Amino acid sequence: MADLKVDLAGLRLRNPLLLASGIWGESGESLAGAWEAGAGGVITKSIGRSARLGYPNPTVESLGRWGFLNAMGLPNPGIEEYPKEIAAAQARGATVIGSVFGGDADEYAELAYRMAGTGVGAIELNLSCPHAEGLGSDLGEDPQEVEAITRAVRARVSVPVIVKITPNTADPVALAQAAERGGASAISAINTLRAISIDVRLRRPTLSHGLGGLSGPAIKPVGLACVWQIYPKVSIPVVGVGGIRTAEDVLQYVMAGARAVEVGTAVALDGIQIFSKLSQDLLALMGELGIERIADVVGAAHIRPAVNGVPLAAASHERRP
Amino acid sequence: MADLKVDLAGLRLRNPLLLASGIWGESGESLAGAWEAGAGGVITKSIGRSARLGYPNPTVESLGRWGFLNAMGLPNPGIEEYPKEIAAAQARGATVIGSVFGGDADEYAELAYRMAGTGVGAIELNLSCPHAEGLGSDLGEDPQEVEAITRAVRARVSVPVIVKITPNTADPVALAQAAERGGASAISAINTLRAISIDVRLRRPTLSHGLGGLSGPAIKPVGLACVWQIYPKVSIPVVGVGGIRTAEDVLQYVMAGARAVEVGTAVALDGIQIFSKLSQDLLALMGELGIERIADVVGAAHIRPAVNGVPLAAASHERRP
Amino acid sequence: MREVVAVSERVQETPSTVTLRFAYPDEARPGQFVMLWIPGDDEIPMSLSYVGRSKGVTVKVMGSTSRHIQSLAPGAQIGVRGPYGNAFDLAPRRVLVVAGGSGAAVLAPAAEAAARVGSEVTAALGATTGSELLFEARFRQMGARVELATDDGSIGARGFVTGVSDSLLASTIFDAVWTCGPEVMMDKVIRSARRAGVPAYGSVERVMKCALGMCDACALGPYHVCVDGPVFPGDALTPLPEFGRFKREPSGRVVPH
Amino acid sequence: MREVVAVSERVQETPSTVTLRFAYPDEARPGQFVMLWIPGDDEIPMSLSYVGRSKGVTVKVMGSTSRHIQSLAPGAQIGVRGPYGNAFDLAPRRVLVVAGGSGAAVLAPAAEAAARVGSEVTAALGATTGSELLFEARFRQMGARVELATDDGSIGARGFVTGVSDSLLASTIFDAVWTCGPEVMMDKVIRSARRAGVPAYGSVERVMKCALGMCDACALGPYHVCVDGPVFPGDALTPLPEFGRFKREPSGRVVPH
Ligand SMILES: Cc1cc2nc3c(=O)[nH]c(=O)nc-3n(C[C@H](O)[C@H](O)[C@H](O)COP(=O)(O)OP(=O)(O)OC[C@H]3O[C@@H](n4cnc5c(N)ncnc54)[C@H](O)[C@@H]3O)c2cc1C
Ligand SMILES: Cc1cc2nc3c(=O)[nH]c(=O)nc-3n(C[C@H](O)[C@H](O)[C@H](O)COP(=O)(O)OP(=O)(O)OC[C@H]3O[C@@H](n4cnc5c(N)ncnc54)[C@H](O)[C@@H]3O)c2cc1C
Ligand SMILES: Cc1cc2nc3c(=O)[nH]c(=O)nc-3n(C[C@H](O)[C@H](O)[C@H](O)COP(=O)(O)O)c2cc1C
Ligand SMILES: Cc1cc2nc3c(=O)[nH]c(=O)nc-3n(C[C@H](O)[C@H](O)[C@H](O)COP(=O)(O)O)c2cc1C
Ligand code: FES
Ligand code: FES
Repeated sequence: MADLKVDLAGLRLRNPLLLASGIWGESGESLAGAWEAGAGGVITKSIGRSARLGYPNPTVESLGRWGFLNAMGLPNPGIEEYPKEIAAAQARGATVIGSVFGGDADEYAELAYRMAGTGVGAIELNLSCPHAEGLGSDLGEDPQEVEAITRAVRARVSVPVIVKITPNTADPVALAQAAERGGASAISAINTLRAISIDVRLRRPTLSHGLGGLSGPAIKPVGLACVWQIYPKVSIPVVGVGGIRTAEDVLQYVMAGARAVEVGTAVALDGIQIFSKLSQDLLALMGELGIERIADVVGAAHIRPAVNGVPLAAASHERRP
Repeated sequence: MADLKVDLAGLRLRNPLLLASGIWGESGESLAGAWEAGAGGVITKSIGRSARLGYPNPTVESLGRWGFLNAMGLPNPGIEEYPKEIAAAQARGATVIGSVFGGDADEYAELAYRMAGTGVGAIELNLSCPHAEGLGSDLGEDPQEVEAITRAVRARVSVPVIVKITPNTADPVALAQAAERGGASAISAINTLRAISIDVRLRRPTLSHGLGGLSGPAIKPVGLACVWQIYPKVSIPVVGVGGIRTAEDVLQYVMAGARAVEVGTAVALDGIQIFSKLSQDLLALMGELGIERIADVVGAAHIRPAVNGVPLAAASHERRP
Repeated sequence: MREVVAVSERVQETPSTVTLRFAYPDEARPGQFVMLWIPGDDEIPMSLSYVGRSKGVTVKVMGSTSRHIQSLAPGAQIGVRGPYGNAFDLAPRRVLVVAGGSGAAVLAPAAEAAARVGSEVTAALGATTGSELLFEARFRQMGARVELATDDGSIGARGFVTGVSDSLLASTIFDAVWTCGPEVMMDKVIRSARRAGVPAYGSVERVMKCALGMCDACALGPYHVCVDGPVFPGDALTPLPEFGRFKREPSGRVVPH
Repeated sequence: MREVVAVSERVQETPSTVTLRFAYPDEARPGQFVMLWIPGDDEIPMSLSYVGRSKGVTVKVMGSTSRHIQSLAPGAQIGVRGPYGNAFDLAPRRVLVVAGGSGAAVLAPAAEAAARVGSEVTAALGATTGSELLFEARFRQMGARVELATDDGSIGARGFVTGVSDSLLASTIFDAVWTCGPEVMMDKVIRSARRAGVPAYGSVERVMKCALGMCDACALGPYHVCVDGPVFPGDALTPLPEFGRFKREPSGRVVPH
């Protein structure tokens, strides 16, 4: 029987399927619900210093099966209020990862410190929200900021620190390496892609904020590419995020280099049963492919195997100019 | 009767629907065919100094209706051979825009100069191919390179110079402004998104090059966001590219700020009839929405109109913190 | 996905309540809601008060957006997405409908549909004052027995509608109770129905953002009102510590209801 | 979209030609081709020589990839996408099939299908030498009249297969001619058929990359072989200056055929 357990930078996960930040993440009961539905761990909504209402509606635009555009505007009850939600989820046994966002390294460090105080298993730094001026991605696009923020957080907390990076960059590897230099325990990639939708009858963007982030199946090939690029260039584990909806998606991310994955949009598309479904399907697929442990195939697509017995060096395309 | 004519930086187009570079662009007869099928202008395959075979197959991976992944590897017959293809298209009356790629500013300038010698109506600089090391996007991610290359080209040619930028960037505006400073006549955005696809049975990427570029409907919200961001920050026209398949898509790009658009993947999805279909549908949609000329609604989504008679300043979301 | 439609008709139902009608193609069942976007302003959840091809919402003034909606004239463009959520189960033979204020908006189409398939409908409608009674005529037209209550006693019984519904539950046999209104009111109705041995269903409201079961804005205990609701069995609601007591503001912070 | 399938059977048809069979679910018609990917190596176009549920390709050694394909044993994994392109029209009552070398690969399933719906099939098969004659038995099995030609005269008429087809066209009445082989050969066959007043169809090859009508690699005059072909009416082919004379190499550069 295949085994789904993974060790993510010291955090033991019963399976590699994490609830992505911002989905079912405001209430402790929802986090607990996702855990009980089979998630291997649940990541909180990104929490800031004080309560934020977020942008006015419309905050979400559906693209059907392809995914969503959203510009929530980082609504959150603030770090004062939020620990009771975490406690509620922990009381039900959930492995909780606390996500935080801020405006500078000090704020990130302070928030991470307070978040760690709730007993979360790890911290995720949201350095990648594509639609909040001066927060998240505005800092997360600059390797120096990423390194400084990570370092400041690292100095204050002892739990694993996962740095979530943006795909809206020329060089995801530079961001990941900066996080690693700063002391990150893991990288998660990706957050949403900067995107917009416009209504031609109204002649205006359909999200109140104008720009938003694209999530869901449409972005899977992009998230996969970020993981693919980052994996061989860092020595810390990578968590894959973006468009995961099937067990095959999960395994693609794992083979690209992900040790665990996060699932967001699929919760809206398929319901919270997505977690138990993914676990079952993943076990079945691993059985079919003769994979015993997830850990055995992390990054497997980077090793160019001899195919059909013919070593690749002899294959024509490695020879062509 | 609505009018589709547009003036793109001095280049008169019978309609704003250009054939995107790399699609039907290797043979003069194909370019002519796209023109005769109703394109407002045809952009050549990106041409380099000498013949390139491109990457071995698989060079394309289909994602069904969402679009394609491709890593062609910039195959092209080289600037010595290519003028005869352009001549064949021009002989049939086509408005041809010549696309070039190179390894440095001198090479771009030289290629643009020779391309201009064929009598093309404009030059497009491909500074954005996401899967050719040392070419295109590797340079196109750096505003200084973009400015230098554009300036070098500008100095050698008198036809309009369109700079095609990459979406694989933290800041598309910086790239567009760099091109403008360098003397670009227009910006086109976007090229494909860096992406990959992995086969879990074979444990390897499905494109021979590994990384490729994502095109088609899946990337429309991203291309639209680039145009949306760039339009108010430059004073030269913007050409929208990415995922256009319907007249509504075209109008969304136009309202985001595009004066013309390029159509690529839809040619594979719908056939070359896509051009006449888009023209007809666009005229019908413009009629329905009371739009007389494309030029009248370029950037229209940026002007927050009074809606239903209520001026926006009074609307709640402009007041919320 | 969102459609932009034009308002086809505006009806002033009561001094504080306006119905807007519009053509919207998707099929809907009574109890479901849409997200209604006033371009340039907010997008808010609204139950469908008419569920045929020509749909409708019946809006009470609560704040700036609902006021804005009420000001819309026929021809005004609005964005609509949905319908979302679940619906009332139309099986009961004898149904008691208990509406507080604009709660009648969602109960009227449900009662209409039930009446059409042969249910006996009794409606207890409550409002602050007589002129604010919503859809009284509409309930009468579907053949319902109608009982009224107003806070000021200007029409019907003086006091809360729960007084009326309690005596109806005591005197008459029902197969189901449907209720919508302030949560303290619904809480009372549900408890009375339980005592009478009648299953009750309440339509509840929470802040909605995505309406897709994703953002958690509408979390209510283990539920998401946008997909698991808005209609819940009373037995699911009354055990929830937040029901009638707390809600979440748009930041996710828990505040008193 | 691509499927990864396992080779179920390998048949050495002639010293230079091998058939691989594999299960591939999509329906295909005779004349269509697939893109066959040898993981770690190239992906190349291959006509389907078997179009049922168990599909097949029949591969002649041309260079490194075709050699690699031939080396595959049952169980080997290959990537398959398609089928792409158009098919032979199976209407003609009396059809003459003219195959040069591996051209029989695509003509055999077409002739089989035609024979199954009652066509009279005559096959003119050519090869360099007797042992290289492809699918002779298969044509006989479908009840076709078979005429052979080899360059060295080891079996059948000595010389090109066009000699055989020319005399068949002179002596027999056909409703259609189907041909596949070197373009100079097809050009001759098409011209002879035209003189005999018989419509001819040829299956042509060009470099394929996308197989989706996008990349232009397979441009042939105004056509894209991957979507407009690979089967063309002879009257479309012979006027093309490139037919039998030029092709494009993978760079798009025009080179002699
Ligand atoms: C499923 C559902 C169905 C509803 N059906 C109706 C109906 O048929 N008729 C009707 O008059 N009202 C209905 N409402 C309530 C209606 O959505 C609110 O009254 C409206 O959002 C108030 O907006 P405002 O800007 O006018 O008021 P504001 O001043 O913005 O807020 C007043 C109160 O409205 C609520 N509110 C504000 N924004 C939202 C939001 N995005 N989602 C939910 N509540 C919000 C909050 O409790 C707030 O305190 C429904 C609500 C829900 C959740
Ligand atoms: C629609 C179509 C159907 C075909 N059906 C068959 C068939 O049933 N049986 C068969 O044996 N062959 C068939 N071919 C030809 C076959 O694809 C080539 O022989 C094969 O690609 C050679 O590859 P290679 O690596 O062995 O040779 P290489 O050494 O790479 O090339 C030898 C020659 O093959 C051709 N070639 C190479 N790559 C491609 C490519 N991507 N697309 C097209 N041609 C290419 C070129 O003309 C080249 O000069 C078909 C080709 C097409 C276009
Ligand atoms: C509605 C919504 C809210 C989100 N909020 C957050 C957030 O608060 N913090 C964060 O790091 N990512 C947030 N994300 C991004 C997701 O965690 C995830 O990175 C992204 O959606 C891609 O994954 P998916 O395709 O599985 O949804 C949000 C995404 C969505 C759709
Ligand atoms: C097969 C293929 C080849 C391409 N080749 C080029 C190229 O040579 N030069 C270039 O600037 N863009 C090239 N592109 C990018 C397109 O011109 C276009 O920017 C992109 O595909 C997005 O538009 P679409 O979604 O309409 O296809 C290519 C795209 C595809 C799919
Ligand atoms: S409104 Fe977002 S989960 Fe219900
Ligand atoms: S192979 Fe690409 S167009 Fe035919």
